[in-house]
Amino acid sequence: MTGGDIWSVLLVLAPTLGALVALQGGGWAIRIGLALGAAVSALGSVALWVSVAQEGVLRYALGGWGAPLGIELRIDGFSVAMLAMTALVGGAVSLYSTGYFRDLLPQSSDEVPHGERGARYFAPLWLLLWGALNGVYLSGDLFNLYVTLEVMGLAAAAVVTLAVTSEATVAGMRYLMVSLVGSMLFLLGVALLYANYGVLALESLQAAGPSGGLPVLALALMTVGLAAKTALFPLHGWLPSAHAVAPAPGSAILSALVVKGSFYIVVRLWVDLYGGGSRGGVVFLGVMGGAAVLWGSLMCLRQVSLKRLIAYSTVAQLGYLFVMFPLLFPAGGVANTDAWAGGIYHALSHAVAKSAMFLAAGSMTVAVAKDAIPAISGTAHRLPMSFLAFGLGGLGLAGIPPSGGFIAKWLLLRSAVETGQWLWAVLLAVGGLLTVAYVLMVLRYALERTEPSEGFQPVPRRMEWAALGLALISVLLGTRAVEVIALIQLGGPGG
Amino acid sequence: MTALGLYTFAGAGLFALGFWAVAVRAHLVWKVFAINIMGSGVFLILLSTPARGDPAQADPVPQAMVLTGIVVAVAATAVALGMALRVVARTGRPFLPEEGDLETRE
Amino acid sequence: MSPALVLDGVVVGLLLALALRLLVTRDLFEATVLFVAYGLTLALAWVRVGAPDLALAEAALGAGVTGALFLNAYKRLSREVEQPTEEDPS
Amino acid sequence: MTSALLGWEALPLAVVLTSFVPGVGIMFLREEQRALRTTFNLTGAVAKVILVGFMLRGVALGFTYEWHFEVLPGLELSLVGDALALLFVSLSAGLWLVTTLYAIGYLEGSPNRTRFFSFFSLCVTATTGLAMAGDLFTFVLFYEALTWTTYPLVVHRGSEAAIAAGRRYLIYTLTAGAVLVVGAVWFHVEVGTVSFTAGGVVDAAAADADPGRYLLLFGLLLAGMGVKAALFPVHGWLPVAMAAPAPVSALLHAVAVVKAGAFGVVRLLHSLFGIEVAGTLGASGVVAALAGFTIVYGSVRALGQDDLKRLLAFSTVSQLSYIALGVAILTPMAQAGGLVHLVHQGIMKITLFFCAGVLAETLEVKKVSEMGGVARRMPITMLAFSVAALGMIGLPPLPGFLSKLYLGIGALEAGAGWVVPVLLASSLLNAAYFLPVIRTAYLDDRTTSWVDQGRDGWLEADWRLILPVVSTAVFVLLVGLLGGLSWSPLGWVQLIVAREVL
Repeated sequence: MTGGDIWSVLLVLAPTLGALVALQGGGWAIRIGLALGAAVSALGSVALWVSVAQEGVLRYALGGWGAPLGIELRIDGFSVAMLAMTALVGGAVSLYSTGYFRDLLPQSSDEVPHGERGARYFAPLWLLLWGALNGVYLSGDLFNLYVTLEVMGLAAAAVVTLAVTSEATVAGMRYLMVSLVGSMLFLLGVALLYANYGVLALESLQAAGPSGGLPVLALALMTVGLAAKTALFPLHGWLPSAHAVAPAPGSAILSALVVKGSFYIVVRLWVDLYGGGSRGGVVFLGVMGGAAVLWGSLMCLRQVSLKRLIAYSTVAQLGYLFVMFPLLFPAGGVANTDAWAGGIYHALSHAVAKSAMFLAAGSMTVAVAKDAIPAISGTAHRLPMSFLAFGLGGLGLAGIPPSGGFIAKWLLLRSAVETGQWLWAVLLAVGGLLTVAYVLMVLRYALERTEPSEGFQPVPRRMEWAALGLALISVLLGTRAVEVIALIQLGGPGG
Repeated sequence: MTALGLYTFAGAGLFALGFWAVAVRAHLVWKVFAINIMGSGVFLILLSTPARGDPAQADPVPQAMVLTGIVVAVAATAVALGMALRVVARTGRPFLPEEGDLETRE
Repeated sequence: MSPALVLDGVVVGLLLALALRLLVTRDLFEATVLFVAYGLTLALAWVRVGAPDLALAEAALGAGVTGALFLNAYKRLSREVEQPTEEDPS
Repeated sequence: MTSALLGWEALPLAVVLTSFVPGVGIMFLREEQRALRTTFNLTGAVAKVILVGFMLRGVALGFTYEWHFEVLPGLELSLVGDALALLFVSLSAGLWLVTTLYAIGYLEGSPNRTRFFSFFSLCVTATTGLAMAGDLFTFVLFYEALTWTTYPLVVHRGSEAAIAAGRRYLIYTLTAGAVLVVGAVWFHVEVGTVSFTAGGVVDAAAADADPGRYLLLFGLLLAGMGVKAALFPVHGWLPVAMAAPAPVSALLHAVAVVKAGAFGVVRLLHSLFGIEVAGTLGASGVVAALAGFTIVYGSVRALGQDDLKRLLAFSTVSQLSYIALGVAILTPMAQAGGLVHLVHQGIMKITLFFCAGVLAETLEVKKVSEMGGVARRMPITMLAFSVAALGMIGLPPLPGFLSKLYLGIGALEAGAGWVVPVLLASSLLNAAYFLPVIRTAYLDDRTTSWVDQGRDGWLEADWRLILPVVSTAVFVLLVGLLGGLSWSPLGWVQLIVAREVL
């Protein structure tokens, strides 16, 4: 016993407790709450990383009740990777948010559409969300997943509406509706599985090897529900508005972390529970993912608003995650470990790169009080750190070496070649070029010689550092691929 | 047909009814009603299909789940109605505008 | 057909009828009342499927608290907007 | 044999870092910190030359310097300093030093110099990394990095033409990059290794069994490399890219980008497929035919050009293909001729671009038709220009002659007699487009009014522009005259051919 069970409980409790502290209001309460959540998440992920590396997959039954009555935790390398990613991005976002809401907005709350409300409620909501996210990654049974997923969805929708504009209210409401209906579909699937097998623990269900009419119907229902929450094409309609209107740290959380929460469950279902389901199923997921890559990228090229462009890029990048499925389960073959490593690596590196971009874009749009893409050319001179962060994040997203995105692209391509699925290889190559195109559409303003725009508002240094730190990590993520891949292969398919 | 089977089918019917309503009713409050109905449909299915052990004996697992589910549903309803009222306060109407009506403005 | 089954049939029929009526009506107050009635019927159903503890929770939370939430929404809405008679926004 | 001394393995990494560190460091400098920036630049450039000198000596003695870092399970970032790598590294290191000096003089007083020198150094970092790549994976990494670091240089001026050139450059090179990545991944899966090994790693029997498949694989990789090597029909970005400032054109055309492609083709034939397998597949025939066509095509296109830099750009398209042609012909003589042209073309072409830059900067003369009488105003520059141009044409004993001689003899040995007329035609065309330029400069009267920026003391222009011009021109002479020595590029290339091909 390495204390992994204690850390697991703390990973959910500490952010929630932090939320309560932060709810007391005032700068210090918020800082203490955020620090508590960030510190415990960071330490907890490291502790679990060590435990998993030493002991393999961890299983804990809380309250001493074992399955199926008690709360069952199951932690493998994939869980730890997601926890660590959440801790990393979450820590940076927390730091950033203290500058964004406390120092910046109260002075300008008339012009900027999230003033006191955001300052007061962002931290508690985000910490609640953080606890729920950690809960998702630790859960070992389906019902637990449902509860944490629902809490996550409610908090996330509330984060969108922290802005008081009509756009934000409407986008948040639309997101909430999609999220709630998605949860209901998921819960129906859970009920059907329970009706069939009488168990909820993921491992027991996996052992039962679900197949046949009802369990497949359950899988379909759950997948549709989760795909809506993950904004998989064509259920992505709610995402661009929701992610674009949220306050910058909120956008970063939503795009980098929240959609990954529901994606994580999709992976657990398709990879662990159903062992790939049917070939037709994984190809269908892949086709939707491929459509998302193309459609999302093309929409990016048409955007004039910086934040909407980044949001559409999330739609495109999430597509790659679903392209993983047909590569992971080739026709008649065994699970392809390269596809697994590449897909999960993409999820991780997208989270880091995308949050860096949203945070940097937040600094820039606040600094010039404009969100149009050309307006940032003035900020390249005034906020060089933020611009650098945005650029590096963009390059990380586009998959230039040695970023994590490059490693992911390489692995996914290799799995496509290994399994002879050439169409996917072409898609990956074309998608990569489209990504470069829309990243450059923004970056070329760095090379334009424009005068700094009027009405420039300075930005607290810690905001710039938070974004730049994430951007640097995203670009250097590829240099530590051996360790990260070793982690995500722990307990993964074929590993 | 057993009594329990009857409730299972009723649960499925309620879920379908709710799903249909959430899709066709544009009024936000009715969407929240519909989601509640969907939830109760799932609860009915959970409680009326004793998959474990003796069918005559009450199964504590789904009961625990449904209890949790009811609490979650109340919380979700509170949040959703609160947000629906904010939509009304901002736009003056209890509907979601078509995508693109509001957002594409610069 | 046993009397018990008849009772179950009535409960189920009532549930479906109430749900349908409350989902199609255009009157928010009527829908709210129907929702409380639906919650109470649901509590009855919980008793019938062998979960009497849940019946209490359902009556208190499902019918009571949720009903109150909807009633509050009704009050706020009737104050802020005209009672919507025409539904379709587009 | 690997290096015996502890720590020497990291020498290739150190060579890469000598330009990477200044590149990143300069990025954080302010525009007006001129002295510090120049110190960074020159320290890095000199350090690189010294380190490369060490490696040259070691490799001549039989050492190989290797440095590895595991990136993915089974895939390494590997930098190897062997004879072939050093051929390219020495060229880049030497020319980087003179080009840095030249660029400092050329860009005097123009805006955004911090950004320029930062990416300039990073560009050379990518080039040296690529030159020393020990496997295809590392090569691809630096190949992509090269694209990204040269783009800001191409669009440096920020003018319409520069932005358009940058866009075209990116469309070509990024597409090529994507194709190359797919090809590299396929190669890895198909062959099981991506390591650059003398004689190739492709199994001859496997290639024999499924030649179509391997030819397609070869084609993908060639397409990826060929864009940067400006092989017809994917050369279109190069003539447009001369919208960049002269030092960039010089480096772009003579060293970094185009040589990266040509060097890639060399690696593809030498170290991946092996010239024998490539020969049996017919792949080298494809390369030879494409290269032969490009040689003539580029020269023909250069004929009518009035814009001096554009003329030089088409000349590059043509001359580059000598390298691909040489390595695609399977005799040691031809191999040597192709490889040595990597260096020969580099120093000759950089001299020409330097001269064009001096004319543009000092007199604002950019067109051939405006060059009447410039030789009287700028005798040193035009003398250097003439030396390099005559070298290109292939006048004995200048470097171009040596390249062509070896290529021709090698081709005859291989029974590829068609190469000789191609070489002759190319030489005639070279003469046809270079000699009029020289004639105009020396014999014609001054027809247009120059905007003379004035002299630098007794020199005809800023010494930082003239010194690089003179030194590269002297290099051209020396390389030609001393071709028989073992330390000359030609001698070194014969060492490579002896070690790697035979």
